[in-house]
Amino acid sequence: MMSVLPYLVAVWIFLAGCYGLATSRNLIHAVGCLAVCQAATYVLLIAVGYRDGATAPVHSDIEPGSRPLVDPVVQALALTDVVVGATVTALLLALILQISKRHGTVDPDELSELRG
Amino acid sequence: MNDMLIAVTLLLVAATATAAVAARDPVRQALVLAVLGVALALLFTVLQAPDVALSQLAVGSALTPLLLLLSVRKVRRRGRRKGRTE
Amino acid sequence: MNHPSHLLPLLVAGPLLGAALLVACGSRLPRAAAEPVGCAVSAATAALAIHLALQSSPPLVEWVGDWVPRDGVSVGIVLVGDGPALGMAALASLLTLAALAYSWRYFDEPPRRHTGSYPALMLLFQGGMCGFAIAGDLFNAFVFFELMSVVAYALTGHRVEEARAVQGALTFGVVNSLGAYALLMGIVLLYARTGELAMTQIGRRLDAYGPPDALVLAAFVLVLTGFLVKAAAVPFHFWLPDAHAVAPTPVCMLLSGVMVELGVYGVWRVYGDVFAGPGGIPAADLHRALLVLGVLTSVVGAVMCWYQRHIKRLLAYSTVAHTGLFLIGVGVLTPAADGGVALYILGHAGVKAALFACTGIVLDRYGSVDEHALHGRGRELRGVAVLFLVGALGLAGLPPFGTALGKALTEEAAGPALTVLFVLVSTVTAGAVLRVAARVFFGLGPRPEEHAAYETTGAGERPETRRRLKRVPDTMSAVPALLLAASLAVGVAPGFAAAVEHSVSEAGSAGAFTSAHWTLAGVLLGLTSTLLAVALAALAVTRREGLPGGAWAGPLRRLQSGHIGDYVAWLLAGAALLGALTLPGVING
Amino acid sequence: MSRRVRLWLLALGGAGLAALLFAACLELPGFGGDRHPYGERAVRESLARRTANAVSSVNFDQRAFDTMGEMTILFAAVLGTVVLLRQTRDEHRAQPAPAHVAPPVRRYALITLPVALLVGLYVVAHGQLSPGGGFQGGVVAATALHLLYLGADYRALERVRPVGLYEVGDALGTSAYLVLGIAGVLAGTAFLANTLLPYGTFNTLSSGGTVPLLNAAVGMEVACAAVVLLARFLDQAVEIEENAVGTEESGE
Repeated sequence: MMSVLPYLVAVWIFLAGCYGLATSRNLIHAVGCLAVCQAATYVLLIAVGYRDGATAPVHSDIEPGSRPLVDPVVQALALTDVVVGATVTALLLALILQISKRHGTVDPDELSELRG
Repeated sequence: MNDMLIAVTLLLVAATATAAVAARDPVRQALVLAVLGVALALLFTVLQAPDVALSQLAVGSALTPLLLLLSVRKVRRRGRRKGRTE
Repeated sequence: MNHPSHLLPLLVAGPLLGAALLVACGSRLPRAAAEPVGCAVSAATAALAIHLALQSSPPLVEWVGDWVPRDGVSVGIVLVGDGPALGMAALASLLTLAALAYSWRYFDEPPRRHTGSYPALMLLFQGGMCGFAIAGDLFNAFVFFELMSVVAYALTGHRVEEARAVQGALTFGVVNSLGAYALLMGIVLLYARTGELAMTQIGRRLDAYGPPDALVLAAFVLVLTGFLVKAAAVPFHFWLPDAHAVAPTPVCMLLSGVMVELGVYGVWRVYGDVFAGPGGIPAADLHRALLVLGVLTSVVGAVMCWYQRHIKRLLAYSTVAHTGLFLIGVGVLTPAADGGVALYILGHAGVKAALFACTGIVLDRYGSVDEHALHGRGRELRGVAVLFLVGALGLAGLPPFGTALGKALTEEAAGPALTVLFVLVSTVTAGAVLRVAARVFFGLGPRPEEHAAYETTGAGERPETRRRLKRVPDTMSAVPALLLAASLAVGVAPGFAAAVEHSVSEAGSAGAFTSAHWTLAGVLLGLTSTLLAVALAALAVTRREGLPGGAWAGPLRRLQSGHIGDYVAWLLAGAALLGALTLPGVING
Repeated sequence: MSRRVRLWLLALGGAGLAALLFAACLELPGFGGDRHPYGERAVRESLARRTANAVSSVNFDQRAFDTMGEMTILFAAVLGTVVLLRQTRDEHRAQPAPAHVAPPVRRYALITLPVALLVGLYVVAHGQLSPGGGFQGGVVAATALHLLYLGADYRALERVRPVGLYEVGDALGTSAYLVLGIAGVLAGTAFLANTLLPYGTFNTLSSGGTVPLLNAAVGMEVACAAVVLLARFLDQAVEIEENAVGTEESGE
């Protein structure tokens, strides 16, 4: 069970975020759900790089080669991913502020300008 | 023991993420997202990823919820002004 | 003297540095200086891309940071400088240059103390597209995929005072971000299996692992979902008309001309490098998946295109339709078809960007892009009318446009049944554009009747220039003319088509060489679709009541609801569909 | 589409995708497994270049090109936010009334501020040695500055935070990173090649060749970027108001 649990948690978070995104009644809430979707990618990345009994890939207080290390590559990728997530959130929120000014609502059900 | 700890943190993350989706009010959601950020940071620490944990703590539990709250404030403030003039 | 491959990263770093410096000098730089700087940087990058493309046989390979592989493995990031990669980078750079030239002193209100922000965003967009084109590392491709997406959202919503613009930009942002996260999940799955990130390395490890299983299938579905969202394949396409119809015209030229095509390119690149081997997805399954999605995309795009009255939205749907054709071409999986698609993309980029540019002139002159409201008002714009008409004929595939050559080559590789589809789709989309030309610029036919339908009209759009144009600036009319000439050159320049075809087959895994040239059948097919398009447009223009078949297309139009929730649901359904289409080979394999 | 149809479609697509991903999870190598070929190579190379923090070595040396893209994304998003949240013609700035701050809050904020700022800078400076680096430290420092909003008021914050300067800092940080990369090409090796500087002594501040420099550039960029982002949103939330409510819908 433990050997797949982290992956399943990541899948669960992704799908839960998608559900929230599709059923959201408030665009700010939808962006929050998008952030949840992205949290799934962090969990998956870090879970893939984990190794039983290993320590963090930082040599400031351990002797190089003395202990097994977890994968530093996925951690670097996750760092990138975290920053990307924050920037996308900021940009989408900026757009939502303008939507609220121009349309007077942030409910996706009430936005009907673009269709057909 | 370590496995238990990982499993518990994982379930905590899953539960908080679900709660963040279920919280339909954006203010409450922002707060739950801040908790999710802390939970993720905890998970990453347990999984020996202190670098990611640190940035998740800074970005996920401080910056992102702050931006969300500021946006809610702007939208609500607008709504109130509009309500007054009508 | 540097080896040319060391110059590859400059295709990305150059525009990015230009953008950073423009922002750094932001408050001091007058507008008249910021825009030429932007043009110069993007032109220099275009020149570099072309220079490298000319040396790309055999393909260039660059390990950034000089992390050249030892014992066949490396810890660095690899960049690929083969013909298709550098061709896409050159196309992106040239179109950015065209868009910047077109928008010379264009927007009315550069944000206060941020005069350089618009050219800077365009340069960032260019850098992102170039980086994506030359990426040989899957995660690096994701990073630049995100860069070009993020810039594209900001550019789409640039006119923040327009209600539609900000809504379209948000839809674009949410759907594409979700697609990007799916792509990232797929990359992580591949990393977990193979422990590599360079595309060719992943492919090799997958082959060594054995026949494909559920993990490979899931990774394939997730990665393709990301790229197909960008390529706007049905049912991932809903964001495209909403975004392209509202983006500023110069941005539309880039979005429709090259960004969407980069999604198709991503599919081609990833399949060839990662999934083509025995450990990947069997060719028959990819063929089935891309064929089904491509046919759906081209038909839906063509039908929706025909029923639009918002001219920019009409052009956006025609991009959807043509992307479907590109996907079919890639799905045929032969070097000849790949070469045809490459030429088609080049020709299409010029024609489509020119059409958008002409529409932009109309918008800035009359403050509307509504086909009905503009009926006959464009008579005075003689030059623009000619350009628009020529663009429409190019879209139909009139020989000797590059579109016609590319289409003919793809048709020949795809077989007779698909040829019919190619002819029909180009007929309908070009027919719609010709109809617009006839009504707007020549005032032909009666004014169409208004009836309340489920649609977006093009009325109430604000001009993008400082004030309504009295006369058309030279830059704004020269750019579409040059773009059309370039599209023509793709078809007629001696040796160009053969060179493209050669570089594409050299880059593909097949390695078989074909020769590209005009055939009698290709010319006849091109003429047929052009004539049919003219006939269709004539038929539509002479009718007063609504367009034929409107009731039949109603349900299809209702799907395009503008609701983000709907689009997200479609995205998940599309991913599931993609999985179902690819499943048989994995079960049997 | 009606809500009901959408839910059905979502359930259908979600179920299909869930089944596919579930099957894929079962095929993934077990959690905590031993095989990480890329990771092991990365650790080896980071030691060879005397960078104690392998994650920083991957970020700023081995895969420094990714980091370049990442910081550009941040830069682009900040530029995009500045453009999107600009003050439009139908808006004006209202001076927010100085808010009353409870003395304990003020004291807490004013004491925490320098501490948090220092922590941020420390985290940036030790990026190649200990967990942390430009990104984490930059965000911490930028957020710390905003404790002023909590502790004093908005106008005090505005005085110590000339946004224009931070925008320039953002752009200069990005440029510095790019220039360091191009220096490699000019020196005749590859872009972003970490061969220009000596690698130094393992586990000291000046170890790792160009890693500390790139790290510092990123730290500067991220700190400035986060300040500008927060400033733009605060601006919208506190200062910018529309001129006449209810007229903008009428259009032209």
